[in-house]
Amino acid sequence: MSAAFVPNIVGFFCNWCSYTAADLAGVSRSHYEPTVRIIRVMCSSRVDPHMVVTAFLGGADGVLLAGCHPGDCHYVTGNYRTRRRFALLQSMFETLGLDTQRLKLSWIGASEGNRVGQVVTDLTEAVKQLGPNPAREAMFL
Amino acid sequence: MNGATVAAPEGVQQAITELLKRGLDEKVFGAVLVPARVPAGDSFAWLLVRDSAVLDEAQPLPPVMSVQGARAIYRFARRGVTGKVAAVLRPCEVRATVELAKLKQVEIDGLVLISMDCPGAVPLKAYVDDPQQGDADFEKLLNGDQTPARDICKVCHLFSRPASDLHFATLGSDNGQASIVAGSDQGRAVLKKLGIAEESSLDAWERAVAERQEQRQQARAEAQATLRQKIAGPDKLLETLSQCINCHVCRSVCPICYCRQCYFESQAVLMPPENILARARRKGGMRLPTDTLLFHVGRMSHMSLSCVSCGACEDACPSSIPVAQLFSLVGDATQKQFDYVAGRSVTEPLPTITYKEDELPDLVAPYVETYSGREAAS
Amino acid sequence: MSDALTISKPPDEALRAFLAFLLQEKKAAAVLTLDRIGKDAAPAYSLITDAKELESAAPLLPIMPANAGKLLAEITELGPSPEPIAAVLKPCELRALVELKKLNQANLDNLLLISFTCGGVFPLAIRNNGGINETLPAYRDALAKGEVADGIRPTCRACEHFVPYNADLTVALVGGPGSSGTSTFLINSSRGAEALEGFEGERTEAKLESDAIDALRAKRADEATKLYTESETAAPGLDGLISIFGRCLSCRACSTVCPICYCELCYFDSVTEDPAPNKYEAQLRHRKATRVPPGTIAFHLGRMTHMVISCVGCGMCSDVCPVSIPVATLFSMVGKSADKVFSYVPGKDLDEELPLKKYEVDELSHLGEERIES
Amino acid sequence: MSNGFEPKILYILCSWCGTGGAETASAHGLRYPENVRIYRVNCTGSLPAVHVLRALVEGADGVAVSGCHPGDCHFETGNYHARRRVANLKTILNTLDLGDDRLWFRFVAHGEGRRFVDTATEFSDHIAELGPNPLTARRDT
Repeated sequence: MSAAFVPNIVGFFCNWCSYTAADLAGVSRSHYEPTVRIIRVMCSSRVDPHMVVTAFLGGADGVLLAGCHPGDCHYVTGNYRTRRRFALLQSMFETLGLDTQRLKLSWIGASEGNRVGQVVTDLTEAVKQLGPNPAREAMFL
Repeated sequence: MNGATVAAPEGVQQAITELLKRGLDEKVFGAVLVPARVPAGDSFAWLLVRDSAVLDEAQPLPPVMSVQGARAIYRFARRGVTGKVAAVLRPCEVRATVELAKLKQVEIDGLVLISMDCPGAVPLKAYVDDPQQGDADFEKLLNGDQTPARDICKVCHLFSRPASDLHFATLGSDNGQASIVAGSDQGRAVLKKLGIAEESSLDAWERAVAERQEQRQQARAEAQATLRQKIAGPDKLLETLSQCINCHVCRSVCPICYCRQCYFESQAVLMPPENILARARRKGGMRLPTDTLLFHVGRMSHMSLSCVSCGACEDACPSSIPVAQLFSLVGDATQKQFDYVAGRSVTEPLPTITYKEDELPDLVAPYVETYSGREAAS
Repeated sequence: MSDALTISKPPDEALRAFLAFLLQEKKAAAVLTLDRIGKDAAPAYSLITDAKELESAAPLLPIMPANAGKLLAEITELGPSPEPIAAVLKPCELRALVELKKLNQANLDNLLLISFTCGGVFPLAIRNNGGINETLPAYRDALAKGEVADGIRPTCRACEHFVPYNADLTVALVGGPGSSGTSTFLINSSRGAEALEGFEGERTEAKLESDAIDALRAKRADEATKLYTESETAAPGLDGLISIFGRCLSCRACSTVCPICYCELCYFDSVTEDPAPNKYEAQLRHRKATRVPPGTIAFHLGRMTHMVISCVGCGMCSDVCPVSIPVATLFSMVGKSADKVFSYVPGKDLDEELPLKKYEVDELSHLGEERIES
Repeated sequence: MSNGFEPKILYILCSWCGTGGAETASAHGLRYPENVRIYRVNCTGSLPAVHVLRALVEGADGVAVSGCHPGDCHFETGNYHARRRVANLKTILNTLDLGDDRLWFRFVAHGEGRRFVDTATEFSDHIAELGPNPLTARRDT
């Protein structure tokens, strides 16, 4: 079954580091499975946790939050806040019994073109184990 | 009056579902908005359905009104719909949709409104706590025994023939058939597309409806008279509202209250502490949260002319206040003054946006030539 | 040991007398307390300025028609109160007020905060059949012995913060004299001491913590684990959430009465979240049918991400839900585990910044830095 | 004034004919009772019913509304809508028995100073007979 199942992952990439890294990955032709739909946000802290929830309930099999390494944030403290929000979101998903492995936070520096492919592939494999997100077909959400 | 007749071996629900299925399969309408039982089985939710296979689980006439149909349509058709959408609604939900269309909150031309004779609904809280008992109660309602219905449904005289495109005339018919009355050209067009001819006479049904309407109007007048004894006057009204905790649930479930931000929750009613203390000092004290009476009577002044007395507010009130009976009592009075019936027809203008040059003669206090009472006295 | 005042009256009467004393001595311009205004009217909060009106006051009644912390926040929203206001608050209401202060939604200047060790509150529905009077004696005795009174709300049974923080004065109810006849006011601040100046009662030394309180704390702890592991809201998963919130009417009652949800216009009611026709088209592409109004569970989980870190577990949301969804049980459960991540207790410490408004540079280093060997 | 009760009256006037009537009255040296407070609105058609209710609940013993005669309205239809709105409010107050006779509606033209003063006086006496508004003293509203 997992061969046929192509995960549908939503990626929030911060404009300064992660999105640039994704560009670099494209320019340097590094190949990775096209399962992530990248949404560019100005900073990883722009992503309100309810957006991750909306993506998850909307049917996304995985949600990837990518930002600059701590200390490199263009807005200095953006990724520190994102880190705390993500920790809170993870504990919420855990307490609610939802799959926390479908959520992933990765710091991807602007120069780490190949890390983009690795992170996306890593999440894709994890999601393939879990199978499609049941919320995708649920009618009474 | 003539109508179409369709086979309904397992009753009306099945006949309506059948019509919806054929409508979807033969592309007469693009999608269907219909209630369906939620997975936990303790309530019903509106579903927008495109795949007709899902309709088997749908229940066009649910035993309980969870989300008011017009409120679902408002959230759905506020900015028009893509393609034709059929919606299966109770008569009061059709009337509320018509009011919302006139209030420019719903674009009605993309909708095909399908209604049925309403047997009444089971109280929501009772149903949610014990769905099996609720279903049994609803069976009684279908067979004409009114006792388990909501108080507001027991006195509802507009349970049939709203301004819908298609209406399932079910009252008094149990011979394995159901008749459909087309209420508009669009309704007739749908019947023609589905190849359903309109030849059978419905006089028997019309008589049955008129007779029950007579009983209900009688019951409604009595119920409103007794209610007025119970609540009229400052003491009694505030005694009735003493349980109110200002949670405004009655406003948020009301189909007619469509304001995104209600006046009673906006900055307009927010006061600095000095004013609050001054107000409290004037009366020796002040109930909090405040403005309970102002909220209820103010909401009446905003929407009672469009109140279709669907009972959604009373179903949702956590303090079991007879909100629906209160608002229907006032709604009937204000609508009678302008001889207007909420939701009767899309073309009948809202009383608040029309006027007649020389109306309401007795409103203006009679003016005596010169009033010298004051000078004479002092 | 903190100094206290012992009064030879049962707690309710003593507190009523003290509130009247505050008004007569002009130490408070107004008093916020639970109050039974009409002849058998339902209890409601009242801001009373005339001492004579205090006869109908019932400050320690175990019922919560509104969250008093939210009421005080609404009074002081446009500025601090110009004159002193005394308020009798339950510990969770006091914590909600402190949380709202930290969210810049309330102003505590000029407020005399009186609280008590709380034995839990009955559900609102008890008012509808006037059933509160019969249950009071049994309730007070259970309190005296430090037992969990039966009939109180699930979130109250599982509440471990029933001893108030930040109160100027605390009335000892749990482990207190019960219905015997005396009551003790513990003084926790200079403002409390100054307010008590001249009120008849004899100054003593008293200790708030007592074995009855420890007994109740232990009992409440197992009630909490039982509630958060056995009830249907324990780790529900997606199907569990669908069955819990299936009957939700999207009426927003829970967010309206929630003290922490203070937004003027909730994001989930704003134009951004308004479902346009193409949203339904998109949903119908991979779902056989979609719910109208949409986003029922998205609202609850979304609201949860916004406010659960500050949830004080006051239980109002479950009380007002028209279809009796255990919203408070679910939210307080998630709130408790979220607070554990930052070891934060909402409303406990007035000066501790909100968790999401601060950060440490080298915390949570396990997140985001996983090394992937190519 | 019966037994010394001084009624608090709120007299809502439109700023074209209503206050015009008041000015003409003062031009003729006519005096209206002091306990009548005038509240100027741009047009009686723009008068929200909730303001009248707020007045009746929070302290006014009587509220009167006066605007231009039918046909004179500066905004053409304002007074027609005001007439319907006041009629609607009176029906609500009557049905709930909250004293709909404490709310009057009468047309006053710009030149009718006499009529303005007479209305104010007549209404003030009418409310004096009715006595204080029971709603304003209640603290559970």
